[in-house]
Amino acid sequence: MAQITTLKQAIQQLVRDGDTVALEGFTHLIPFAAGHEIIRQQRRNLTLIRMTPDLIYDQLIGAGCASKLVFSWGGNPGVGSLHRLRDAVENDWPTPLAIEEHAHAGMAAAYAAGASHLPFGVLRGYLGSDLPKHNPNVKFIECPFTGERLAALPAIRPDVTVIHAQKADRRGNVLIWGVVGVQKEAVMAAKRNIVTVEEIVDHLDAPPNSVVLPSWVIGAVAHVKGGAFPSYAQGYYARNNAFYKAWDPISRERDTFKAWIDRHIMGTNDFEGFRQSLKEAFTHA
Amino acid sequence: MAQITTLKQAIQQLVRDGDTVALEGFTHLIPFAAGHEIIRQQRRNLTLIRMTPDLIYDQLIGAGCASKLVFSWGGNPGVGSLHRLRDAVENDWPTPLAIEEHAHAGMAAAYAAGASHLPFGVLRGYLGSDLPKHNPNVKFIECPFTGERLAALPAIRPDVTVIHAQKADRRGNVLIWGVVGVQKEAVMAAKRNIVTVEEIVDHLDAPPNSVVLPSWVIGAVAHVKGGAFPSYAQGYYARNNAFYKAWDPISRERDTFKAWIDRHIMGTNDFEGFRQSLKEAFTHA
Amino acid sequence: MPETKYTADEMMTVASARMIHNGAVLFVGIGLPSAAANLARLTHAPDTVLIYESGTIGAKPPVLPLSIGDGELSETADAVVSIPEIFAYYLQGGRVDLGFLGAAQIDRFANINTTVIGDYHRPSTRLPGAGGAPEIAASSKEVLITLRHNKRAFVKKLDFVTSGGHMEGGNSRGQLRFPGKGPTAVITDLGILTPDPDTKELTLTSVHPGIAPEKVVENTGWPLKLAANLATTEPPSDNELAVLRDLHARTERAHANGA
Amino acid sequence: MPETKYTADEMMTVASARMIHNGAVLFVGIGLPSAAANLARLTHAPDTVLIYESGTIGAKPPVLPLSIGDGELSETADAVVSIPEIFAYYLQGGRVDLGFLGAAQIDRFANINTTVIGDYHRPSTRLPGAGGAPEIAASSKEVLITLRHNKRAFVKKLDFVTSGGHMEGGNSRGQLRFPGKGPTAVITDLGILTPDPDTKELTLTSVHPGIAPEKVVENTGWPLKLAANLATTEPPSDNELAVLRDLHARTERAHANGA
Repeated sequence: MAQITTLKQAIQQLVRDGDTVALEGFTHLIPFAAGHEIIRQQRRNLTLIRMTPDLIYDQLIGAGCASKLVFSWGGNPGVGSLHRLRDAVENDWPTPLAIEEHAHAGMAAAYAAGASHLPFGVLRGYLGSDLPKHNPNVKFIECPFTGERLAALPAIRPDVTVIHAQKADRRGNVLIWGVVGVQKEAVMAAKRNIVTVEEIVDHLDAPPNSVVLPSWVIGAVAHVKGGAFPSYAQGYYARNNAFYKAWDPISRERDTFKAWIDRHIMGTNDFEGFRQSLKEAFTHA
Repeated sequence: MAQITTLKQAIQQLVRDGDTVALEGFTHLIPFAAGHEIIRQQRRNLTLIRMTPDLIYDQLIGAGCASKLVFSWGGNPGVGSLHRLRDAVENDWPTPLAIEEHAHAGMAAAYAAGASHLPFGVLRGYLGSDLPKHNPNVKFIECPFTGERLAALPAIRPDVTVIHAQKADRRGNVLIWGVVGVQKEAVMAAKRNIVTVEEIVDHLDAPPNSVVLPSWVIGAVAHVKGGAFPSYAQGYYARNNAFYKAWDPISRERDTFKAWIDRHIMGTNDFEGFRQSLKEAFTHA
Repeated sequence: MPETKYTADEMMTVASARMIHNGAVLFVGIGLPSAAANLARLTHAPDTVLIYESGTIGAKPPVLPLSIGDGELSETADAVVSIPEIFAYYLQGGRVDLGFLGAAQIDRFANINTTVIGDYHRPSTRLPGAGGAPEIAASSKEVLITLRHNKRAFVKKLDFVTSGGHMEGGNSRGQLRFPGKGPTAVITDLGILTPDPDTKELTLTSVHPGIAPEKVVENTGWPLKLAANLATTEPPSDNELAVLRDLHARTERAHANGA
Repeated sequence: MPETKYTADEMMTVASARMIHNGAVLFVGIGLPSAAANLARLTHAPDTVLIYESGTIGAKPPVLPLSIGDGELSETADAVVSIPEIFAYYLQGGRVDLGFLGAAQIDRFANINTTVIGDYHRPSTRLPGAGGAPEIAASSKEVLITLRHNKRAFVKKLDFVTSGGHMEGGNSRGQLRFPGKGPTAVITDLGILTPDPDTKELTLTSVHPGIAPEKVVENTGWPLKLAANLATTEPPSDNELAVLRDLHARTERAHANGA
């Protein structure tokens, strides 16, 4: 049964040093507020899983939270590289970062296997690719009926999955709509989970067959309005493309990055404070 | 791209003698009208696939359309046995019927594999059951990572899948809601498919993330109002439980069954005629 | 205290319902299990989550469904998912506390048969088959089974093992690596049987009021063991009976709709 | 006929768009492929079905998305499905006519690299990685690739094969049992290359107006073969240019929204 709590408490209770953590949201509903809170609480040695480690993981990696990254596409979408990710991989700054690299289809199958509590996922994948040469977690098996060779990956089973959703009701049932990515699978695959939401309502009013995660599969629900900024929440606010572009110069050098993190994340108490601090910086710029 | 046509034409063009045919719909949206049209057009030697072969398959089997049945639960829900199915299996009447028997979880995994164009599906299933002793299509494989023994089934890939849905738009996009069962998978797994619908509308007005089958994965769409009777179509009409109960005495003996089929299906031109004929029988009873 | 009249089926349903703790996530079969689950939901266990294999999660049907996917289930559910998802993400996903099954035959280790009586190829009675039962029996954390008690049902050897209970007894279920711990109670119209903690053999632990233990033994196809501290089941309370009868009456009215 | 001015990127986008036949089901990568696919949709191929890996099917974005899952895609799509479903049921399901990819490096058999330049563990340039590309390249019925033409991109040997094209050439792709037939054209800012029917080696079959074949050879890291009947690409029409520029202008305005 979902506990309705604050984001601070949820991260305190459910995310531990050394955990394998998945923050999912495929360009839409990226749980930025939760990522910031993990930085604020200075979690260390995390294995971070995410299909598309964009700004949120650049921030976590640059802030020294992670020792390993499992991913299938790493970039600032439409803008360029993730400089903090590259600095960690190439120069061990601020700490060394191991990587395990996949293709999207492989991670999707591995998440679905995790949600199904199967030990592995199967796909017709990685054909002709060099990825399996560098990733011992991609094996090949034979179909017991046709003999066809198929890729197999261990199921992804994070210690904690964190997502952002549009709505929860007061019992903790969660509704997501629009681009739903791999969020349902990531939640169902995890041992523990946290959902931040745009709003908590009396009744979900979910349309038939929409993506509803029932209260009793949810660990903690925290109300964080705007918690997916600068990504978007369909029906609430659009993607802030300007922030994605602004991230490139902020993150390019260690000192500008550190100054930004110190001022806007470590120097604030919560996501509301972060948004306020960002607005002030913009006004006084 | 879906062709919008009549049910008669769709069955004529897309269902052939000897085909492997799946008529799906899990208690909800069972494509009865399409089943009747297959009987009317006297298809023979079909391999019928269906998780829950209830009245619709009792009718097809009794009418002599089938030579094999693949299923996981065969009964008249809440009422009792399927007498025509039993007569075919036990007494070869009107023709011998081979059976391949599964559990629901196995057929669900095999349909999902079919939709994914994988050669096999995997599940933690059939544990401790005698079913695999009688079904060579259940094999056991080992997880390449953990060594766990898991069940594997060949993907279900019907020649034709037939379903009934609530709505299509004029381009042939299809919307289903409520209990959606395994219909999406059955359609995506099949080489050809037919969808009968309650209504054809200008715009689907589908809620976000609802079950929409895009026009270009659909073969034929036919407008058959009430085409799921005596099962139900959520938002249109309720299940006709009385008909399910009435089926038991009709189907118990060969002669009453034959008389019913001759009068109400072979003696009518289409589903509208069937409904009319049934109403007359009821009025004059 | 005035004696309340009730039927053996009512006693069985009430005794079954009482096994369900509030808040449990139930994967429910149609028929007696569904009646018991809904009785529990309408009495002592209002927060019970009912899952039917049609993909309806958190169904709160106003009447008992005749089939496993009736409109009453999807219209009152918290979520409705596809069949592949209900089996993969929910049942196999280890999220079901209690699987609740009926059966045609059961053996002393609570293995059940819903497939055939007699030879598989030339059965004397062909039953509906497995449905969701083998995986409900395997993957639910615990399993309840309810069926009427007689020698045709409680047999020494099953004609067909559809769904595994405690297999050959002892640790044989564990050795096969079933995810769930298996049947924890069998509720009949005569009493309640529970597996011995070590041998896993079904033992009569409670008889319903007015039922002699000998009658249960006579109706069991193997030499049934009786618990040392054999209890007598509490009879249905007035409230349990009233709610159950009301549910059945509503159901009958709803299902009488004509062609 | 008055000469219309256009850029090399515009020529590349227009030439790419023309490769898309009306009604084709496209699995589209972000960037140039997305621009070309939308240009096709807004000109000669209005019934083209655009699928983005975010699960948006039949997207009709009014502006070019900056990311692969922008709101413009889901709000205009015929259907929005989960990531596991778009990859399993649609792409692996064999339902995609045309995969449309960009690349950082390409070799003579149209294998592509979007992972690293240099050594995998100590790369000189770390690229974003695979994303959906390996399976788009494997499972789409045909594959189009578009990238700018220079010697750093058109290399003799890839530093890393992210996505398989025609592998070692000849029938080597077929032997590996790729479901789709692989790249059928590579569209650059200088011309169009297509695989030789037998050897599968990329051959220059068309140069864009004003581009000397020698210039294409010079910008290719292997001895590029020229087709005997080397064509010159039709320049962008006024309409193609107008629609493309209008699309880019709308996109720029939409993406300028502030913090």
